[in-house]
Amino acid sequence: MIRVQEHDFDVGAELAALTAGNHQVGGLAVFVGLVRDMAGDRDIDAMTLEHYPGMTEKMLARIETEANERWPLEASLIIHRVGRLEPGEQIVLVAAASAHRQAAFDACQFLIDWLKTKAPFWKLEETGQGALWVDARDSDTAATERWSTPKKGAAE
Amino acid sequence: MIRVQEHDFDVGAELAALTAGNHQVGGLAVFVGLVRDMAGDRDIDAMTLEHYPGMTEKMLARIETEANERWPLEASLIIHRVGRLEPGEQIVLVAAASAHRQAAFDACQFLIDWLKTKAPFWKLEETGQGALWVDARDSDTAATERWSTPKKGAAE
Amino acid sequence: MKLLYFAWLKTKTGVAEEDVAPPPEVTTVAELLAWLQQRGPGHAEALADLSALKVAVNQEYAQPGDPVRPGDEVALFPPVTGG
Amino acid sequence: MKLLYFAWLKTKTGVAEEDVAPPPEVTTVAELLAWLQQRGPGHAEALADLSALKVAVNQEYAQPGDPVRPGDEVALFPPVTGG
Repeated sequence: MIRVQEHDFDVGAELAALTAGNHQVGGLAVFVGLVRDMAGDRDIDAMTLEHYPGMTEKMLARIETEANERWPLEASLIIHRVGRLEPGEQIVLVAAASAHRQAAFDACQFLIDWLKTKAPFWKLEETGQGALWVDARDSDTAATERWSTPKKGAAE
Repeated sequence: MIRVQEHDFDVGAELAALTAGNHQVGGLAVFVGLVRDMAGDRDIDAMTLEHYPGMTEKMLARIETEANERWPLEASLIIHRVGRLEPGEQIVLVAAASAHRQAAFDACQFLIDWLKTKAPFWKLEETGQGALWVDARDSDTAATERWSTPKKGAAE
Repeated sequence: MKLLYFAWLKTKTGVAEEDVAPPPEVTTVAELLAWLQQRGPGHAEALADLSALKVAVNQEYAQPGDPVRPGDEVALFPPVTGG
Repeated sequence: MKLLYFAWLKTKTGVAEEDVAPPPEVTTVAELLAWLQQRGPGHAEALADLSALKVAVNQEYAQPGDPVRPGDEVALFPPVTGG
């Protein structure tokens, strides 16, 4: 399941709904991304998340499908917020449930790694020096590349 | 923080408390272990988790300390239940919060891998064929060994 | 052809969205970008460094040699930074 | 010396906890285990395969050559299966 939304999400309720009634789930791996109040040496007052409506949902759905093809998942979830967020607020929730924990962990990491390099979101930080578009990080590209295989990728 | 308890835990409330007010946290990685209704080809009606009071807490605290020495964590949490649990119930919650997601993920995996091979818990499964003590899995030992370093380990 | 600009591409071009009709010899992503660089000073600045640019045609990532046609939705944006 | 048995060690010995006073020549974990194998049929069965056994002395994992002393708390259990 994927969702793009402005409002916050309730991690406990989302995870409970994800595995409710499915007694094949032995492990649930989850990642929550939060807004930090610093980036490098810049103080962050807030950030605004822009996205490409339509393509975002398409890419997230494809990333989720790819994870389900690579690992035997019982359930998966991606929720990403857009709009203005302040430090401490939740940005993204990804979760993968499987019979076994390694599949859950690997799929969860894959989901967030691919999301970070393939899903069309952009962060605009409000700092003391004005508003700055965040640069893509080489480490995110590297994190994604570890999942590449000779087979056809899910995106780009 | 570590806790061993009979009663269930509220994942959402635990995670919210873990990162509350800490705006240095950029990523929170979480693992929840659940009781499955099957193990191999056996149907599981329920399981009972036994532990070694005193040593359990000591080992969990040491595993948590070790994770905090290896990764720059803002917060960490291990909650493990004991007593009788039915399929679908939550067994364990581990969480690691860090400025960056890879540290959070690695620490979270480390916590659950080490817990599974070092913390004195034992599972007794109630099956159609009677009560069976669960055998330790070689894959868990292998999962732990990837974290071993020449330096002195936290346990055993 | 509908063009969409995101993040600093939008700031620099000054538009979020525009309808354009490139000449018929513009048939690929690379040719479209070269044509857009001539569209005005804002576009020239936004498109100065093509290595920093991602392009999606009809909501699919596209490479310089990929075709563009009248009626396509073409989006220009920097590398993504969500999550 | 206080002995604790967990999981199937407890089932097979029939006791969760017992106080024992091994002879003075029992000074290591290995010697304690050998002495316990003679303690009765339940103990003999529980301790038949020492390779399947973990030992903690005063709540720390111990190896066969590690010392045991009067007053120690010694726990015997199978490999752990929590999480």
